[in-house]
Amino acid sequence: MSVALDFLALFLTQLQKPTLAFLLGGMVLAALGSRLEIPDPIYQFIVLVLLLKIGMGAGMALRAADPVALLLPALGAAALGLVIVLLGRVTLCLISSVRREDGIATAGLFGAVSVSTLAAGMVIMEEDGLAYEAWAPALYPFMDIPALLAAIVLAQRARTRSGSGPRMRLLSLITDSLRGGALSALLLGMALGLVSRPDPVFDSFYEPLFRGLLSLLMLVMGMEAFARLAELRRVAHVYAVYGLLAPLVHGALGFALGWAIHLATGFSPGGVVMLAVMAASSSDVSGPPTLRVAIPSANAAVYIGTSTSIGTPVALLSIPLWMTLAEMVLQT
Amino acid sequence: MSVALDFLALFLTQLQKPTLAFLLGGMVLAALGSRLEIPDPIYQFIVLVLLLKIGMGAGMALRAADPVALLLPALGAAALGLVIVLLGRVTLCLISSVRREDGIATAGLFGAVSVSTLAAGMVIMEEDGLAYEAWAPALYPFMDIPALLAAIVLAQRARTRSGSGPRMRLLSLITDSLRGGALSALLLGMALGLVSRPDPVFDSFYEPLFRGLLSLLMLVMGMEAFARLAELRRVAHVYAVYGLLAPLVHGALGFALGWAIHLATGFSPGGVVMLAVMAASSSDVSGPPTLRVAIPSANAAVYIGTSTSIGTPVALLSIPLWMTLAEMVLQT
Amino acid sequence: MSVALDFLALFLTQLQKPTLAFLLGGMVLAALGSRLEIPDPIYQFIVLVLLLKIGMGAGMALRAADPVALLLPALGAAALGLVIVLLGRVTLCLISSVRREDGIATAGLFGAVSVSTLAAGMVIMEEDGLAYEAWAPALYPFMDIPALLAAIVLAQRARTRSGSGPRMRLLSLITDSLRGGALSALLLGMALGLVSRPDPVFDSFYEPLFRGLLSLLMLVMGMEAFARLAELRRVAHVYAVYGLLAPLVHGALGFALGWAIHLATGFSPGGVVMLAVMAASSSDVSGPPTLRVAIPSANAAVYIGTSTSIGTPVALLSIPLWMTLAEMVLQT
Amino acid sequence: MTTPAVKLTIIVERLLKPQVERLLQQAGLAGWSIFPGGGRGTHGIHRSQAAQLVREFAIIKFEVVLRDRAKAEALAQELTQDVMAEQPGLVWLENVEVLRGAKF
Amino acid sequence: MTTPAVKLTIIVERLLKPQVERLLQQAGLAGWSIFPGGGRGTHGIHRSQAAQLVREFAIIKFEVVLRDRAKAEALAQELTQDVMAEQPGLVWLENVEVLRGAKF
Amino acid sequence: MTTPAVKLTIIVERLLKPQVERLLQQAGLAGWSIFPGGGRGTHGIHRSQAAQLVREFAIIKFEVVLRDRAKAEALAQELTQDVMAEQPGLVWLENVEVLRGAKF
Ligand SMILES: Nc1ncnc2c1ncn2[C@@H]1O[C@H](COP(=O)(O)O)[C@@H](O)[C@H]1O
Ligand SMILES: Nc1ncnc2c1ncn2[C@@H]1O[C@H](COP(=O)(O)O)[C@@H](O)[C@H]1O
Ligand SMILES: Nc1ncnc2c1ncn2[C@@H]1O[C@H](COP(=O)(O)O)[C@@H](O)[C@H]1O
Ligand code: NA
Ligand code: NA
Ligand code: NA
Repeated sequence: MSVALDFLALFLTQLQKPTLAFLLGGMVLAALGSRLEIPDPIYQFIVLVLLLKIGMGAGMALRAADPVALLLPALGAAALGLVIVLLGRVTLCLISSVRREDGIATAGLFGAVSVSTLAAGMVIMEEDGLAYEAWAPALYPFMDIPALLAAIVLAQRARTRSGSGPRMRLLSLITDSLRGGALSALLLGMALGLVSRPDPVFDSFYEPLFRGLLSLLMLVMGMEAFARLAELRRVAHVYAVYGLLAPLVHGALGFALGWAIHLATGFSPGGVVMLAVMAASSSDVSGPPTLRVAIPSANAAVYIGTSTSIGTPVALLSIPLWMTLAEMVLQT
Repeated sequence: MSVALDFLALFLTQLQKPTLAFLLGGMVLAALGSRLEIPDPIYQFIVLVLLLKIGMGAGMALRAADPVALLLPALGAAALGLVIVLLGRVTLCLISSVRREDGIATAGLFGAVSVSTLAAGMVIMEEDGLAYEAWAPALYPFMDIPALLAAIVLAQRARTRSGSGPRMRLLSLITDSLRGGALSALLLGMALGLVSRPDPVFDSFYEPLFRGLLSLLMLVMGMEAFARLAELRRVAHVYAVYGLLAPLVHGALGFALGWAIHLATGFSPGGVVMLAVMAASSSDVSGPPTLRVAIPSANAAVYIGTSTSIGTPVALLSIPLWMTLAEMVLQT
Repeated sequence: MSVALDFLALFLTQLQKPTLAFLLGGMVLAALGSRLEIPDPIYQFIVLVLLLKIGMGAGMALRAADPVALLLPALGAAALGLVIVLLGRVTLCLISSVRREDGIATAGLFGAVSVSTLAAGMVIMEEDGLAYEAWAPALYPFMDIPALLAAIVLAQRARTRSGSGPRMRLLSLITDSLRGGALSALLLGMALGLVSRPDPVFDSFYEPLFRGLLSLLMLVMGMEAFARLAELRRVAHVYAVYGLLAPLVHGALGFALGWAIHLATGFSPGGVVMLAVMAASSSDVSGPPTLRVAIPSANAAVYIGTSTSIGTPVALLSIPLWMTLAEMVLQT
Repeated sequence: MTTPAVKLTIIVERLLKPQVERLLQQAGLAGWSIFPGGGRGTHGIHRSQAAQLVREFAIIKFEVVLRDRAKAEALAQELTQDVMAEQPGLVWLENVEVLRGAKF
Repeated sequence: MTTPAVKLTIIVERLLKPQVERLLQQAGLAGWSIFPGGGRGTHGIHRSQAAQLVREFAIIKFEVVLRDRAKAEALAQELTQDVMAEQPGLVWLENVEVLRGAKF
Repeated sequence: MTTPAVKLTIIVERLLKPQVERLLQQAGLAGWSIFPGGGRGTHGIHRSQAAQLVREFAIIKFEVVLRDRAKAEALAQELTQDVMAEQPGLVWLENVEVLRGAKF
C-alpha cells in the first residue's frame, strides 16, 4: 500500500518536468484554439539538431565502448521491435472493425521509435541524474528498422503469397528508409562521433541547445496531438484503445527485457529505462513515409493519427513511470 | 545646470548599448538600400522565444510573489492603458485632418504594449544592474488588453449609440485576442512558470539566448521602421508629431504613477522604469490584427505606420531616459 | 624526409577537426542520395549570424588596433585579390576550350573571399590555439572587392575598348555589391563593433553559437559541393584542374606575402595563415550575384560550379596545410 | 479524359484564412490548396519571405478547383462582398480541365 | 508574338517529388517550377507554413509549361493513373500563351 | 458580375526582382503578387525550400492581374527582350475573370 503511494507521489513529481509540461501546454493551447504556430523550417532545424546531437553523443561513446556489452542490448532492441509488431498484428487483427493493412501499419509504427520521445527520455533522465550507457541511444535504429521491415513484410505477405519477389524490394526499402532525412541525420551524427573529434562543437552547441530545442519540439508535438484527434475520431475506436494501452504494454516489455539484460550483464538502470522508453514510443517523424510508400493501401490517417494523437503523448507521459519503476525495482 | 549636463552624459552613454545600436543599425541599413533580409520563420522564432522567456520568467517569479504587492502595479498598468487611449482619442480628434476612427485606433496601439520594447527594456536594465521585481513583465497583459478594448469600445460607440449589442462581442474579442500567437505564447510561458518547474530549460536555453535573439529583433524593427516611413509620408503630418511625442508623454505618465507606487509600497526603481517603458511603448506585433478585425474602417497604414516607424523607435530610444531619470530621482 | 613525415602526420590530425568532418559528412550524405535538407531560412540565419560575428569581432578589435599595423596587411590583401584575378585570367585564357568571359568570371570568384572558408579558418585556428590579430578578418573586403572589380573591368575591357563609360558604372557596381546581404551584414557587424559596445551580446550569443552554426554550414557546403558536381561535369575539364590547383597556389601566394609582412612588421603567424586562407578561398555566397549582373554573358554554371564544387572544398581542406606550414616555418 | 472545371483563386491576408475556409467548407467543397506569398497593392507592401512584423498580415493564395461554375461564381461574389469587403485582396476565376474529375 | 501552350499543374505530397520529376525528365521536358504550399482534401489537412511533422507529407505544386498538348495529356494521364494512383493530390491543365516560345 | 482580364505570370530569379518591380510600377499597375518557389530548367536546379547557397538565385513567381490586354503583352515583350534577355526565367499570359473589376 505504502509502496503504491510512494510510487504515485514520485510519479506526480515527475510530471512537473518542463519537458512534459511543454507537451501538455501545447495540447492545452490547441484545445483553446490558439493561433500560435511553430514555423516549419524551425521545426526541421530542431529535429536536425536533436538527431545530430543524439547521434554524435552515441558515436563518441561507441569509440570507447566494449563491443560485447553492446551485443545483448542491440539484439534485445531488435527483438523488441519485431515482437511488438507481431503482437500488434495479432491483437489488432482479432478485431473485426480493423482492416488488416491498417492494423499492420499501426503495429509497425508502434514497434518503431520516436525521436522526440527518445530525446525527452534522455533529458528527463539527465535532469534526474539517472545515468545510462552513453551509447544507449544508438539502439534506436536497431529497434526502428526491424519493426518497420516486419510490418512491410507482413503486409506484403497478406497481399501475395509469393515469397521471392519481395525479398529484393526489401533491400531497396532499407536503403530508401536510411536515406530519409531523420535516419541520415542520426547516422551522420554517429559517424561523426565515431571517426572525428566533435567534442568542442558538441559541448559548445549541440549539448547546450538540446534541452531548449526539445522544449519547443514538445510544444509542436502537443499541438499536433490535439489537432490530429479530430481526424482520428472518424475511425474505429479500437485504435484509441490500442494507442492508450500499447505504449504501456510495450514499455513494460522493454523494461522486462532490459531488466534481464541488467541481471545478465550489468546493463545500467538508465539503460533499462531507455530501452523501455524506446519500446513504448511510436514513430511519428521518420516511420510514416516509409510505411506510406511500402503499404500504400493502408489508411495513413489511421496509423499516423493513432501514433501522433495518442501513442506519442502516452509514451512521453509514461517516461516518469519507467524511471519510478527503475528506482523502486533496480535500486539505483 | 550641472544636473542637466550629468543627465545628458548619462543618456549618451546609454545610447551605446548594443540593443539600441542594433536598432539604429537596422535603420541605417534600410536607409542605404541594403538588401539584407531576416527570413520570416527566423523572425517568428525570435518572437516566440522572447515571449516564452518573458512569460516563464514572470511566471516563476509569481510563484513566490506576494499577491498584495502585485495588486497596485497591476491596477496602475490597467489604468495607464485606459488613460493613454482616452488621452490619445481626445488629443488626436481635436485635429480636423484626423479621421475619428484612425485616431482611436492609433491611440489604442499606443496604449497597448510592445514585446520588443519590453524585452529591450529588460535587457538594458539587466546590463546596467538595475533590478526590478521579476514578476514585473507580467504587467504586460494588464496594460495591453484594457487599452485595446478601450479603443474598440470607443470606436463602436462612435459608430452606433446602442450600448447593449457590443458588450457581447467584447468577450469574443478578448478571447480572440488571447488566442493570437503573441499573447498565447506569453500566457503559456507564464502558466509553465507558475505550475511546472522550467528552471533547467530556462537557465540553459531561454535566458542565454534572450539577449542575442533580441539583437536580431532590433535589426528587424529598425529596418521595418525605415521601410514603413515611406507609407506614412502619405498621411497627415499630425501622426508624425503624435508618434514622436506620445511615447515621451506616456512614459512620463508611467514613471509618475510608478513613482507613486514606489512611495506607497516600495515598488522597486526598476519596476518603475518597466512601467514607464511599457507605457511608452506602442504595440507592433500583437495589437494591429486585433484592431484590424475590430475597427475595419480605420486605415491600417496610418496606425501601424505611426507605431512601427516612429512610436517604437522613439520608445526604444527613450528607455535610457527612464533609467537615467530613475537613477537621479529614486536614488537607486 | 622526417620533416615530410612530420608534416603529413600533423596534417592528418588536422583533418579530424569537426569543421572539416562536417564538410566531408555533407559530401558523403549527398553522394549516398540522402534526402536530408537544411531549410533555406536556417541557412540564411546561419550566414547572417556568422557574418555579424566576424564583423563585430573585427570591429571591436579595430577600436584598439594601431592603424599603421593595419596598413600593410590591407594593402597586401588588395594586392592578392588583384594578382589572383590577373593570374587566373592569363592562365585560363591560354587554354583554347575556355571562353574568355567564363575564364575571367572564374578568376574573379577565386580572387574573392568565401565567408564559410574564413569562418572555418577562424574556428580551426582557435581550436588549435593559433592566435591571430583579432582585426584580421576585417581584411575580407580588402581582398574581396578589388578581385571582383578587377574581373568586371577585365570583362568590360574584353568587350569594348572604350575606357571612359565603364568607370562610372564601376562606382554603382561597388555600392550595389556593398548593398548585398552578405557584405552589408559584415559591414554592419564591423560598424557595431567599432562604435557601440556589443561585448555582452557578443559574448553571450554570437561567440558561443559561432562554432555550432558553422558546423551546420559545413554540412550545407558539403552537400552543395556534391550536387553541383553533376552540372560541372558538362563543361571543360580544365575548370576541374583549375579548381583543384588554384586554391593551393593562391594560398601559397597569400602565405608568402603574409610571411613577408610577418618579417617586416611582426604580423602574427595566425594572421599569415588567415591571409593564406582568404587567398585560397573562392567566393560562393556573395560574389556570384555581383558577377552575374556585371558579366551577364559568362556562363554562371561554370564559375559557380568550379568554385562551389571544387574550389571551396579544396580551400577548406587546405586550412590545416597553412597551419602546419606556419607551425614548421614561423616557429609559433 | 479531362473534365472541364473552374479554378477559383483568392488572395487574402492570413487574417481572413479562417473565414475563407469556413465559407469553402460550408459550400461543401472537397478540397483546396494554399500557397504563401507576398505582394504589392493599394494597401502597401506585403513581404513574402522576409520578416513580416504582423504574421496575420502576410499574403496567402487559395486555389480551389471545382466543377460547378455557378457555385464558383457564388463563392466569388460572397467573398468579395462580405468576407473581404473592406479588406485587401482579390479574387479571380479561370477555366481549367481536371483529371480524376470524380474527385470534385 | 505569343505562342499557345498548355500549363500542366500537379499537386502532390513531397513524397512523390522524385517520381514526378523522373516522369517529366523522361518526357524530355525543358523545365518546370515547384511551389511549396498546403491544403485540405479527403486526406485531411496539410499545413503550409506551420510545422508539418512529416516532411514528406508536405504539399508541393508543379507548374509545367509545354507546347505539346498531346504530351501534356499523356503525362496527366500517367500521373493520375500510375504515380498518384492511391495517393493524395490532383492534376489539371490550362491553356496559356508563352513568350520565347522557342524555349519549350 | 465578373470582368475579363489577363494574368501575366513571370518566373525569374530574385536577382531581377527590383527590375521587374520597377517595370510594373512604371506601367502604372495597381498591384501584383509574388510567390517563392524553385524549379529546373536549362540553367540547372533552383531549390525551393532547401538551402540555396546564393539567395539572389532563388526562383520567384510574379502573378499580375490586369484588364488591359495590350499592356500585358507589351510588358511581357519588354520583360523577355530586355530585363530577362540573357537570364533564366519565363513569361506567360492567361485569360481570367476578375471580381471587383474596378480595382484593376
Ligand atoms: N493586380 C493584381 N494582381 C495580382 N495580385 C494583386 C493585384 N492587386 C493586388 N494583389 C494582391 O493582393 C494584395 C492586396 O492588394 P491590395 O488590397 O490592393 O493592397 C497585394 O498585396 C497583392 O498580393
Ligand atoms: N478541389 C481542390 N482544389 C485545389 N486543391 C485541392 C483540391 N482538392 C485537393 N486539393 C489539394 O490536394 C491535396 C490532397 O488532396 P486529397 O487527396 O483530397 O487529400 C490537398 O491537401 C490540397 O492541397
Ligand atoms: N517549361 C517550364 N515550365 C515551368 N517553369 C519553367 C519551365 N522552364 C523553366 N521554368 C522555370 O524557370 C526557371 C529558369 O529556367 P531556365 O532559364 O530554363 O533555367 C526554372 O528554374 C523554372 O523554375
Ligand atoms: Na516502439
Ligand atoms: Na503603451
Ligand atoms: Na580568394
